[in-house]
Amino acid sequence: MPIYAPTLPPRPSIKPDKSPILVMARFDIVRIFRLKMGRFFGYVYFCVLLVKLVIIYVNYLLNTNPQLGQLKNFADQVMPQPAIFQASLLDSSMLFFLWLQVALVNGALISRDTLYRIRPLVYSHPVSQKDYLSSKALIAFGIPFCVQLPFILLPWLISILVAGSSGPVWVTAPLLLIPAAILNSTIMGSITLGASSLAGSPKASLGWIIGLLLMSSALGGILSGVFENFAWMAISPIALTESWSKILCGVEKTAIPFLPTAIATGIHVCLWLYIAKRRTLPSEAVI
Amino acid sequence: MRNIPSFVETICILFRGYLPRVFKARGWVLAFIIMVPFVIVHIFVILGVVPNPARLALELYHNGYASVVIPVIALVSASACISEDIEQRTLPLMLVRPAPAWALPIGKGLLWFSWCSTWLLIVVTLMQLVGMEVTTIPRKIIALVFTLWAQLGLVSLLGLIFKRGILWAGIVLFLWDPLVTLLPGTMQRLTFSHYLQSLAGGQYSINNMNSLLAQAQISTPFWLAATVLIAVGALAWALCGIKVMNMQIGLSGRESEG
Amino acid sequence: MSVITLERASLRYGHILGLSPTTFEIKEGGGITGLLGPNGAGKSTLIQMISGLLRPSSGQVLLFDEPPFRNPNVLARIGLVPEGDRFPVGFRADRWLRMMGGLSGLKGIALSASVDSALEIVGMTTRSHLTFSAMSKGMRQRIRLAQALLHSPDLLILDEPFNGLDSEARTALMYMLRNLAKENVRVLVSSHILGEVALLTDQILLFFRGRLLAEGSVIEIRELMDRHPVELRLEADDSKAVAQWAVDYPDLVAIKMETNGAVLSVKNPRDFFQKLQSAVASGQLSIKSLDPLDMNLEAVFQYLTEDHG
Amino acid sequence: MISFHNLEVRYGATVALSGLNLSLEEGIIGLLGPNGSGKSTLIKTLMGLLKPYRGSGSVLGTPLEDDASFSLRSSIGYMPEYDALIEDVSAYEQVAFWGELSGLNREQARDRSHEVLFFAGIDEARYRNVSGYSTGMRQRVKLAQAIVHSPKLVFLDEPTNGLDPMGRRKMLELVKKVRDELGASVILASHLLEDVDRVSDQLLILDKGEVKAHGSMSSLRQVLSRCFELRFLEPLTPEQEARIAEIGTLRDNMNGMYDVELKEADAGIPFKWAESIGVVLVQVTPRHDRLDEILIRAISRPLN
Repeated sequence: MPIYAPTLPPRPSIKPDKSPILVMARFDIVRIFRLKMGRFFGYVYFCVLLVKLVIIYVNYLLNTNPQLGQLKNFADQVMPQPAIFQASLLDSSMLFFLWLQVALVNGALISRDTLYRIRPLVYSHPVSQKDYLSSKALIAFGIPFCVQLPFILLPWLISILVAGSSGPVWVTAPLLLIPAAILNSTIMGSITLGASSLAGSPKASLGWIIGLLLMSSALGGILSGVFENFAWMAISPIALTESWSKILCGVEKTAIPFLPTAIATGIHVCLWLYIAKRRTLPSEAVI
Repeated sequence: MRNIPSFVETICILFRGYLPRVFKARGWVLAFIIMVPFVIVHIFVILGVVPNPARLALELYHNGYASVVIPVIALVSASACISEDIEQRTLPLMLVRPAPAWALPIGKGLLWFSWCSTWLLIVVTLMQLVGMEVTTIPRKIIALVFTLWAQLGLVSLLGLIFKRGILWAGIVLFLWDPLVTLLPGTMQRLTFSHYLQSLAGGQYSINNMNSLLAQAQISTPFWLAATVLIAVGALAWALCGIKVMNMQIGLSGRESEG
Repeated sequence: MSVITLERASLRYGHILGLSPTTFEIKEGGGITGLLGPNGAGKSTLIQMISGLLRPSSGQVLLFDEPPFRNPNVLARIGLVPEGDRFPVGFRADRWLRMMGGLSGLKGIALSASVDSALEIVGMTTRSHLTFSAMSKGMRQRIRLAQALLHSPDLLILDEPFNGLDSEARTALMYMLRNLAKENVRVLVSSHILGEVALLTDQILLFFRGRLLAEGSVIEIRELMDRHPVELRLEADDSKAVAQWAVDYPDLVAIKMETNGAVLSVKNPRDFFQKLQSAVASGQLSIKSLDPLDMNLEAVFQYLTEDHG
Repeated sequence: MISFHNLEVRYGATVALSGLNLSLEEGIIGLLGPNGSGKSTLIKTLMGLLKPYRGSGSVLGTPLEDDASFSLRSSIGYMPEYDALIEDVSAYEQVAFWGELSGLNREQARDRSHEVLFFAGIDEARYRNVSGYSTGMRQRVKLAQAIVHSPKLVFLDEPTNGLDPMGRRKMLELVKKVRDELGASVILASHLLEDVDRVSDQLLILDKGEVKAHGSMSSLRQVLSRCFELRFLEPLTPEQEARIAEIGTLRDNMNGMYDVELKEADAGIPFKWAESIGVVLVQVTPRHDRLDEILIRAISRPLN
């Protein structure tokens, strides 16, 4: 009849069966989902999405109901051009909230670890810098992408369900808009990661991101005003995200042409990812 | 008996003590924020690509400096003032010294105010290079500097009273103040923009979007507007002093409740 | 006149108790007083009240017979080293010290001289031109110390000054504090590390759960705790002889034999030590060592907190 | 367990550790040294975060030079000096997370998180967010995360920092248990010599990036046969203090604890002397080498 005193468990066999990237990403996601902020954004997105769906349905009614024929003529005048309409599925109001959300959520990803000084501990586990950054990037890129997805797919599905291939949303719209969403989330993700690594706390990183966006927009505004050429707005990441869906949907006269958009996107992504990399080196980790 | 520094002495000590700080990163960021819009515009003027420089200079002044740069530097420099000491938990170290505690906020505030004012002075003076009319320049400098004085005081006070004071101040300066174009006559007197424009003798910047709702601009006499801005600033700093004087601020940094 | 007087001074943070009404007095003159107690015992509340950062909720705190809250006359005479690694970012240490000295009313030559001497005391003369962020934790702690010494205060308050210092710096600091105490400065030290406090202080104030539990020197306090008999280890070649001698002592509570000695539990230790000394001196008893196991600060601390916890 | 051969580590051009030659046995190793002596560089090197510039070394049989040192980290536990806790997550969840990151699978990590938290003495509080924890509890959580994957080597950096006396005693007991029950070696870096003295089996003293001494505690202690520590019931007057010279030389006086080198190694002498001048002795103990003295000898410079 032994007495089982509480002791430490025996040493387990350690066989890493999972990449640390997934472990860290899941841990961060769980924390993010606990934030009360999420509910607010959920409501906002729901409302914006609902408005868009209602517009599509009304559009369909206008097309099919003969009693509304006169209204239809009027609506045809008011309703935007098809390509612009497709692009507006990812429009600026929705992107504004998305920017706000990534500034809040992604901004905290690295800066929270800096604040609580978690990174030395992370690197004391079998985790390389690549793993660490990848796990953060997975979330930083994934969240904006996942939010944009329903804005593309739901109107498209509704449109197909109610009107078949002749609905207001092109059948091929997702093929154009999903790449736009990917590009948008890459821009958002890399900028927020870079700013987050510069800041010492989540609050400061929110400041960094907002400041960065404001300053670059102001700079872009001044430059485009001076040159009377709107392409200078490509300096502003917000303008970039607004631009991609238009370019890919083939809107004829986009504010910023393709080339400046592509170049500015490339520069932004490289610059901010490089900053994030420099600021999270393992050799600087243990104090 | 030990020597106890007076109010003025304390301000001088703080001014001298923190002086090297303005030559560090934050000081240069402020100078940068102030200089950059001008420098960019100036480059284009030199390149000769600007059709109407005189209009551009006014636009730069009103849309650039009056409505964006001043609030931004007020927010940035206010977070370098007394709230920095609270955040770094070094305020208790100053409060256990005999120097009058109510001189602490303004002592530090004056330093950052002077630093930013110097740069504003330089930049507005230089604006004649991009076509600003020389005779209006003194008015325009006074308008910016006095507004900064009042805004800096207000931001510091809010930062001292509220936990997220700087955020509230941001809301006041960036959401409330631009509404000036939409406000009826007397309500316009509750914004900084109104006094700034009264001093500078200019128009509110009107956003295209809001132009439908725009109200007629009223104006306040120059000397009255100047007095109001100085008084608002002075009152804010005085309230900051009173707050610090009575604040039960423990070693943990934040004000201890109770 | 006394340095510190507390008269039923208490402090609450909202509803939460910081310090129960406490009364004690520290008389004028130099010396080192230790503040002891576990976390949350009320030590730092006391320090904040004494240094004039917080007003007592009720009762009175007097320093040099005046309340300290924002009172320049009192504040000019005290120096505070708060706990924690706090420092102004972006400052050069010597410039910061000059500013702090200025805030204490020093000017001109007197200021430079006091900055230099404070830096010398903490051994940072050659490294004072560094910025705080370029310094190690220990160096910053030394600068915080220098900051408190600038205006040669009559009362020096140190909250956990040894945290973050290496053993070299600890020893240097203790040496320095003892010198200050000799120069008529009253030093108030709070610390977790009992061994150091025991070596340093001539008087301790023991706090527990927001209450002042005991005041005095270790031996005095230990003698007051008659619930716990004093345990002594006597080492001797002939442990039987020790036992035979000890059983005759009327206040002997227990005896435990060991291979080369015995552990005795006795009441009324004052009397016992006298008897033991006479016995050894007269050759009646031969021992190799006498070790009071629980007459140290650690034991006193443990007994007190257990009895009242 | 750990051996270095002529190891040199640099940060850019500055030499942080030079010419390290040593081998350490299993057990609790006290790591001592002033600030800036290279302790944290050593820990970084042992974890494979810094590569040796020259020389070689091995930890737990894994050489430091090659990439194997990466997987080595799953058999090492690290408890940082400062508060490295994820504030908005419960203790249980974060310990499980660290376990998973060390290569445990999810279920294992969760079970072991409970077990090590019991071991560390965090009971119901484990489901609460760490932000409300006291310093003592925080240190325990930090210890728990360092041992959740049953490492073979645990670095504890100032584990008793900020703890009150009771907390320190309990923490040191836990450290001993880590050695005894887990069978792990412990490297204990601390500025508190008392703590190192109480639990360590071996010592490693670093100064200016060099090893000044290493070996078992007993081999480093010197025997001081004629020195005794004396304490008296009442504080001595200066005249009485002066008369200590009659029985030997006074080496030190630490606040009433007199360190005296007697003329003969006989404990009876002080008793006779005390009786003759009318003071009462409370303590007469043979003095043994204290850890701070070992440290001073090793880094061979005076502390004051």
